[in-house]
Amino acid sequence: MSTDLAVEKSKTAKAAAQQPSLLRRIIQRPETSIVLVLLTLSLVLSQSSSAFLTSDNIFNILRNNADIAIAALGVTMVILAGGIDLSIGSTMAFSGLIAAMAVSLGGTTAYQLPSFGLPPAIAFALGVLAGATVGLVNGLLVVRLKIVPFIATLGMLGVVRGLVVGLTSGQTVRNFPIEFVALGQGYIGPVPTPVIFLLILAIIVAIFLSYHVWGTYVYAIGGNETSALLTGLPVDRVKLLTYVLSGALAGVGGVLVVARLGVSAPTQALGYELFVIASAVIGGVSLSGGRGTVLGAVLGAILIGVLNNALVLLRVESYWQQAFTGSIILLSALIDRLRQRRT
Amino acid sequence: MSTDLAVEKSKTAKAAAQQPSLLRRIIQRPETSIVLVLLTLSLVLSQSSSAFLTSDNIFNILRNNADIAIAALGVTMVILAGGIDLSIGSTMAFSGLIAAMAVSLGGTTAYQLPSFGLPPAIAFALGVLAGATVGLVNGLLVVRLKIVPFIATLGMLGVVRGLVVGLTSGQTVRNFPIEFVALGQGYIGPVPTPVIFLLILAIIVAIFLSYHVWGTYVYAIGGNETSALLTGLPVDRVKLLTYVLSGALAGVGGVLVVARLGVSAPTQALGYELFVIASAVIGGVSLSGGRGTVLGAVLGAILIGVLNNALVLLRVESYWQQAFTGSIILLSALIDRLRQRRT
Amino acid sequence: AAPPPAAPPQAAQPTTAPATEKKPLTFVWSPKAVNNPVFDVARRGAQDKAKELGITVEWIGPESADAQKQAELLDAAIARKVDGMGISCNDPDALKPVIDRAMDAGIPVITWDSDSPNSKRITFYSLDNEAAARKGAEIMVELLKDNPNKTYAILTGVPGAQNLEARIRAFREVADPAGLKWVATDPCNDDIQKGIEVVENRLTANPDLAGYFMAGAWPLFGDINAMPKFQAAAKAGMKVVAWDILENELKLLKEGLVHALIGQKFYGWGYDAVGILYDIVVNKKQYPPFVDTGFDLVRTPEEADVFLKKWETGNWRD
Amino acid sequence: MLLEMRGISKRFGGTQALENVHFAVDRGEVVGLLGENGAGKSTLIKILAGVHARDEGDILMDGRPVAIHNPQDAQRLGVAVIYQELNLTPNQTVAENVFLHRPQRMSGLLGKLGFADRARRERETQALFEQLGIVGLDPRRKVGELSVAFQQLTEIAKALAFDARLIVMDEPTSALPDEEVEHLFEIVRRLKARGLGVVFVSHRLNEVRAICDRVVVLRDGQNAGELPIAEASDARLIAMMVGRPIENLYPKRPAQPGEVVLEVEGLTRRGVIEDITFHIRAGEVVGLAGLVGSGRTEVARAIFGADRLDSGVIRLHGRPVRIRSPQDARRLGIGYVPEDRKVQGLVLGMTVRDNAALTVLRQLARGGQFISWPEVERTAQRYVGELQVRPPRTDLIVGALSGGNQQKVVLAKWLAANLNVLLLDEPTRGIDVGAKAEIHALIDELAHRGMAILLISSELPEVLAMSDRVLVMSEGRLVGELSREEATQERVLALASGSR
Ligand SMILES: Nc1ncnc2c1ncn2[C@@H]1O[C@H](COP(=O)(O)OP(=O)(O)OP(=O)(O)O)[C@@H](O)[C@H]1O
Ligand SMILES: Nc1ncnc2c1ncn2[C@@H]1O[C@H](COP(=O)(O)OP(=O)(O)OP(=O)(O)O)[C@@H](O)[C@H]1O
Ligand SMILES: [Mg+2]
Ligand SMILES: [Mg+2]
Repeated sequence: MSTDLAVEKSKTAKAAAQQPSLLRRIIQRPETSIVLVLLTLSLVLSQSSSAFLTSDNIFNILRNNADIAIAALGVTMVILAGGIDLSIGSTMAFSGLIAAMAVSLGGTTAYQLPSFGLPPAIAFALGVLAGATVGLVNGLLVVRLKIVPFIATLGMLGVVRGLVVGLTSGQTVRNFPIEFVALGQGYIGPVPTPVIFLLILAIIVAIFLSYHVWGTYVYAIGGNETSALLTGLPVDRVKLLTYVLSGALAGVGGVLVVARLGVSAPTQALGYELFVIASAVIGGVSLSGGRGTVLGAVLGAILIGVLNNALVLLRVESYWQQAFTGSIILLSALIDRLRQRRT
Repeated sequence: MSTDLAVEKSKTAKAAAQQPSLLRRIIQRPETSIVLVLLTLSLVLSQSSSAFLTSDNIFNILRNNADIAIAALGVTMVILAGGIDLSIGSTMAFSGLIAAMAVSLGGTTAYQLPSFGLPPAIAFALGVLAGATVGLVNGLLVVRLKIVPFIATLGMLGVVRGLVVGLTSGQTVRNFPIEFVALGQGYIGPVPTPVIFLLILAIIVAIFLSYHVWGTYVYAIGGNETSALLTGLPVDRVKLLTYVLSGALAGVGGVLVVARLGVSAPTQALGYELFVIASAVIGGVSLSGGRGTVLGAVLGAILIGVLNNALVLLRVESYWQQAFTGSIILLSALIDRLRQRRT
Repeated sequence: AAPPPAAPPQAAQPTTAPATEKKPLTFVWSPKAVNNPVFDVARRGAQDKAKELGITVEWIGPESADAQKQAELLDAAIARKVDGMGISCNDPDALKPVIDRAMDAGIPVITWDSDSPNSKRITFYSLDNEAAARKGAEIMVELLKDNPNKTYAILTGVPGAQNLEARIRAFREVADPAGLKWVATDPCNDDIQKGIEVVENRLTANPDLAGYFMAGAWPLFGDINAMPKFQAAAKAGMKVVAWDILENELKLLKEGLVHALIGQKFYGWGYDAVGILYDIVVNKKQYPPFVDTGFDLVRTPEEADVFLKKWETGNWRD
Repeated sequence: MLLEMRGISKRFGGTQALENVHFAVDRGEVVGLLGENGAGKSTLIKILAGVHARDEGDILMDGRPVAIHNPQDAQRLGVAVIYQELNLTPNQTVAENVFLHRPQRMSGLLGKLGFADRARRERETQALFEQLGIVGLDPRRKVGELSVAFQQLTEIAKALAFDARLIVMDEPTSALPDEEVEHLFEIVRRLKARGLGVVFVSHRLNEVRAICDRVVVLRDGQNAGELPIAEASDARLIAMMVGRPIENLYPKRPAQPGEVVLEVEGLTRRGVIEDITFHIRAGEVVGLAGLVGSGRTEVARAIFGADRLDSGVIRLHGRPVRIRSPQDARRLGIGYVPEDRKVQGLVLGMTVRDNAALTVLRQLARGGQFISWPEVERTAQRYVGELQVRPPRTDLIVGALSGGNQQKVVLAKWLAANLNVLLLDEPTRGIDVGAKAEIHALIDELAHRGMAILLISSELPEVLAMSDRVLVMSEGRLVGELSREEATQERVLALASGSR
């Protein structure tokens, strides 16, 4: 279904004539551009550094960006339903903190936050629950109090980050049992655990969006909310759900970061909302709602990871790194424009 | 357009096509809510601290936030015309840097950036020009290359910040003639110079939006771009202009920051785009375009300044400041909802 | 530069012990950012001292390092007419007008950790960043003495941050002429997660790196297992010199994965510096414009244990 | 000839929207442009207006070829267009909208610098309204607060605000009540007398006959013929447009009403509708007539749960029900076809299949959760076939269909939902005669299957011909009920305009 949605209105009229060719259908997919950018970048990188195309490096990139990609899954749903979630970064930090306090064995310093030494699975669940709770509040602000999503989630960005800093007074939480840390640092075969998480969650979300009734509702609401309302769809509940899921997935990402880094710091994921949203948008998710796919969002997150990798492998001077990243974002947007013109 | 029409329809039923009453018109103004929030907050503050309602303190707040307010003027125009500008913070830093290098008398350390010792007025102009140039590039990316504004300006956020860091290799520029520093630190009568700048620019922009033909076009394009196109308005040129003006005004803000602080650092105004956009939106400027006023945006910026002041006057623990600010943003959004329900 | 005579009346009385009458003195202590754990140690130091002296210390700083915001918050504190301020300046020039305004308003100001030398502040309490970084570089040169491979990389936080730039500059001033080969300086935006990613990427690009200078401890905050490449390289002989003496770093040093730590006097930023300002306000003592705290150097497990003990007990007063 | 378009062709991707079309208008002539939905009328107009670029063909004015590349070019040549979709900015005032393309500048230097004179703009708008005979519309009002009819008048004034030589009206009457239509015709006649050329597009043949001098018919993007108005009988026009005769535009069979299905009592939404009481039986079509703004849409929305009620009871099959949202209504088997399909009825970016199945997705899903796409496809296919949506494909984006076909998709959506009650609000607005007949047949068929139908329409003949009973509203109240036999145009109008 999502394919059809993604294709632009004025361009599909010709489809009236006959089924478009396979090539055309590939070009029409919103993820095509980002795949192209990724492939080109990878080609350049593998030419200029033998270190790039090693499974080690690839998994390294994936592990380091799996959490952003997981958060991007959630925000993709929110954006598809016509909303936005700016509180992602704060939610990641908050969930991470809750899980960290739950699982921590207690520190060895005089400056100690409460720690409960709960089993990792429970800590994980609590972290995700904390994220989902933030999402629920976001959703209620938008759905019940009818605050525009940008402002509602901007406010929550502040409130939740403030909560994290306030609760910790700037302290870090650490000293976790290895079973917890393994969630972020472990491997299953050659594949890092966070990547496994990403894979499973991405498949679940993709199936949800394509095959679950509410997945179609998400696209319908993002496409035209008034219509969806007058069709008798449970608009408010679906929107609420997207925020809750976004919070929960940011929560998963946040807990995985803590597990991977072995520490929860109040600055964690500061400003990540921009990366996460950019991942989705670069991956072809339309900010006005109703159009885009999970695959695109994940690829968008991977592109950002590859870029960070490239900065180092290509020896971009540190001072110029941001300019480089910015340029690639613009470049991929340009390529997307060219693709759209082709069709 | 049609969405709004449909929504509005059910609310204003029975309305004959005549002017509503004065009270109603005041309540309907988008700035009413923020005025209410500001007044309430000021009342609370003046009750709990005698330090608040002193002209000294008020002017301090204004001086410290005049640059954000000036940048908000520009982004308001972009948003009114249906766009967004995420590159504000970077543009402020870039303009500030250009002006600083132009005016600086040369550093005192061994690590020195070029400095030209140009007259302050010329340095000021160069800084603003630099901002306008960034705006021009933003505009061209949006208008010519048809990249969605969010991505185009996000890319430029990176590119321009990268340029600042790259050009300076992370160093600061300082040592300015006092005539330049006076632009940011001086007073005219009891009023700090940046506040004078803000006042003049706000009036100009307000007049432009209300009385200039292109101001009307800005609202028309943001309200319904298709209609504006069909009506034969110079849509692309107007949109381009809003980005250029946004860049130029961010430039003014950026130069004033440098003059006020007496230093141009590569980290200046990092992340300020969120504050600037939030100022506008809190002040009643609709992110979907076509609705809002300059007055609202300026009041939004002032609200953020009063909040920072309140943190200290009310002895809010610094660790909780962000939570506090976030809550007030949510609160003012809520009040805005209530106002809208009244009408 | 004697403080102006605006000191509150009770301060004039010859009491050094808690001022019992009326309103106690209120100092404002301002870190560069409140989201940074090292400043929390300073805060505890300040509060410990405040309790001893029977005064109030308010901790007012921007959420994250931002000179403009810091200046704004301090302006509000001036409006409240507090009795003294101690500031860790995000930028020397940006804070200068505020400091001058405070002094002009009769509020004595000292700086700590990070100075504003051209302002009217009374004194500056800190280590000498550049001297410490130079010492770090000397240690690195020494560590790589017998290694024919002299490549090293630098990790920094936000490019352009004053103190970091100073450390990097000073380090390279010593290291490069001594024959070490600089490879790259990578920024991590003060972000632990990004720091880990950057270090791993760097070691992918330069697997045979001989030395690493970390101008801040970001990636070392985390679990070392989050950086398999770093861990492997350190075990294979890569030498690491890093800033700060945080608990985690000390443990890494004991494990032999980190080889030298440069310690700042976090606790003293609060404890000692509040004492200095109290002396100035109440006891009318004179201080020189710069009070050097010196810095701690940790190179051996034994030295590390000393500092781990301090973290454990919270007792930094030797 | 004032305007001549020769050999115009236009392709959109795979659709040949226009092929070698000729079209001409003389001074002082009103030309009707007719054709089925999707015949290419709007496309031809947009080419003339500079919105679309033509692939082939020439445009001549006064016998000379002209270049029209954008809307400004067209305006410079004196072509004014009232588009099919309203083109106004809701947050600006009426005056600002009317003079958007020709801002009233201040005099002197300020004017040269581009400053507009708001007072003058409002004055001139008022003057224009007086000239056009538009009353009761304050130029300072925000357009978004106006009723659709006033918006349409604003749109008309906007097109007439500059000195045009040729005025093109693409379905200007579809949102206008009868008295306003008559009013518009007066304006057109005046323009004609001044020597302007007028192009008039409408699906209402009686209007075409009332105002046009000549009729040009398009079919499938080609010229299907043209007639002087004297020879343009309904039958001939329909035959030209549709390519086959339509025996009966209003195929209504006598009803055998069953038990009462829907009953509403005392529905009140303060300031909008008041004390509305009526019922509909199974198999009955109840017409709801009234002037624009009389509150008909509000009644339907209230029943459907789209707006909150202040008081009133709704009973289904005799049992009181609480309907607090469209969701509740749908669950109870009530469907609503809204008056604006693009904004309220469809998700334009989704496929025909998705739109058609939206109401029943859950029923078609395994375990009510997971969609079986083949099942959805079968359902969509069925209704696309039954309603003769053209092209008969389910994988097209709805936004690419012509208006009539879009309307059929809205109907398909509700047919799939298996309803007891169907509320139809202007179900044939902007729909060609062929499709209209099909939709009428469908309404009749649904009634015969036992559905209770409320039919709101501003086209009185439609209400009269299709309803078993007619309710008349005026100013938010029900002011009369007429049986099929009693219901005549005169009696309904008399009730609607308040003179009992
Ligand atoms: N867009 C609008 N803005 C404000 N009021 C409106 C609008 N549209 C209609 N109204 C008002 O709402 C009331 C009911 O309008 P409604 O559209 O329900 O009437 P209707 O009889 O259904 O007419 P229509 O033929 O337009 O469907 C009227 O008083 C009318 O003036
Ligand atoms: N922008 C567009 N992109 C693709 N196809 C289009 C576009 N505009 C129109 N078409 C197609 O061109 C054909 C002619 O459409 P047009 O709008 O001119 O019909 P119309 O005669 O005005 O119909 P209606 O009576 O429904 O308004 C249709 O098949 C339509 O789907
Ligand atoms: Mg048309
Ligand atoms: Mg209606």
